[in-house]
Amino acid sequence: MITVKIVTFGIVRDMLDGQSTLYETLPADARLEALSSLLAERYPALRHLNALRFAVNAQYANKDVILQQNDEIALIPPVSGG
Amino acid sequence: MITVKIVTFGIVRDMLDGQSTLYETLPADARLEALSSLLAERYPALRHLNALRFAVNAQYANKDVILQQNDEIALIPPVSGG
Amino acid sequence: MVKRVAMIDVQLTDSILDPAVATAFVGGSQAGGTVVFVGTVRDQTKGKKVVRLEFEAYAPMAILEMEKIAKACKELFQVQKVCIHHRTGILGIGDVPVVIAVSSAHRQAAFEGCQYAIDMLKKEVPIWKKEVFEDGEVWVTALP
Amino acid sequence: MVKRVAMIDVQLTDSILDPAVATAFVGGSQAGGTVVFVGTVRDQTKGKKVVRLEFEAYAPMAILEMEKIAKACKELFQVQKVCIHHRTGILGIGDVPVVIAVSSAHRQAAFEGCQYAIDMLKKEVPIWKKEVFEDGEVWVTALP
Repeated sequence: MITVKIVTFGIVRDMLDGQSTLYETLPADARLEALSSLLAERYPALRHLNALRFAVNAQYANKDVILQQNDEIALIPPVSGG
Repeated sequence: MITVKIVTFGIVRDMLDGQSTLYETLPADARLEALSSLLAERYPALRHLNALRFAVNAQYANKDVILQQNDEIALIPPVSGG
Repeated sequence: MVKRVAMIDVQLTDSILDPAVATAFVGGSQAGGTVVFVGTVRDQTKGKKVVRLEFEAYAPMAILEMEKIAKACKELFQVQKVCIHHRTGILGIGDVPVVIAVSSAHRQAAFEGCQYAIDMLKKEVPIWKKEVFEDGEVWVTALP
Repeated sequence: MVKRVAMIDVQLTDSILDPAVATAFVGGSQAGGTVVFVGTVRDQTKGKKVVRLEFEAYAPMAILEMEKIAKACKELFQVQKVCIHHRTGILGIGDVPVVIAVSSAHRQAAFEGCQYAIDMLKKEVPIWKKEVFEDGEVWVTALP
């Protein structure tokens, strides 16, 4: 099993009841896809977003990436800087 | 007969031996074309310019405009502001 | 001895942004033209009066993404220096959340580079703004 | 009572230009984006070292033409305010001969308007520059 850190921002943090950091334990060969599904199931509000991207260790990541112990996963709702 | 004022700038002033202002007397119904030809004949260096435009009273003018007493004619070589 | 001059300046800060700082960074004796984009907090969105904006960022990634944009800008266009400054925190009407300055020998590249940088920033950099109105608030572009 | 706010500022001056002045003129609570073009005197032209530039203008007409450009800019693009400042006289390397600032609610119009204004200025406004080199001088673009 591995443990990953999840960080949230903006509306996603609101949807996760204000949690800006949480930890999740996953099977050793888990892909980002699995984490995504797990969160979508636990926090159905996430499905209302116009889009949701993920970053692994501060880089945008595809859902087929295999997660590693201590990875930092960011949930990125539509950005609106500028 | 009418008298018009001619003003020059940049390379045109150099081509007119440093004269920044000169006056020319023309027939009462003279067009800008006539003044242009007269100057081109008197100052052949003008023909070397990449382009030469004219302004009458601070507005770009076509050569068929009829000149009036006291008009201010500017000889405008290629501009290079900015 | 090789004199190295920084060609890229990226900053994420909660301090006031001064466009003159970004403009000065990219200027110099090789630059013929500098194009600067200054974003400003507007007093209304779709006719609704805005009280303030709150910007937050995923800071380490936002800085990486701004650096990527600045580097891509230099690769894609014939530009010399690129400066991207973004502010976070609470901003009032007329405050400046973003300044981008790009210099080049010839102006067309600076215009294209500056526009590219702000377009990409708005698409890729993990920064979010919440618009606060008199009767509520909304995370911009998050929901349909 | 009607409050009138100037939407156009055109200046031809022999004083130093400060981009911050132009930027401040066009800014405001309605502007979402401001695009500023700053021209700078380069240290070389086609590899030849420049010592200084000398700018001269047919002043009354240059001002009229800059005003025309500013007005056309407002008619052609969805921009709010337009500022065009041009300097005359002797300028050294790194000095600023021109600053154009354009603001709009949405940035695309400000980019297009600013680029239009500098393009038109370089085509239409009766201002001339002489490049002075170590071994001679030339009126720019006058001769083949």
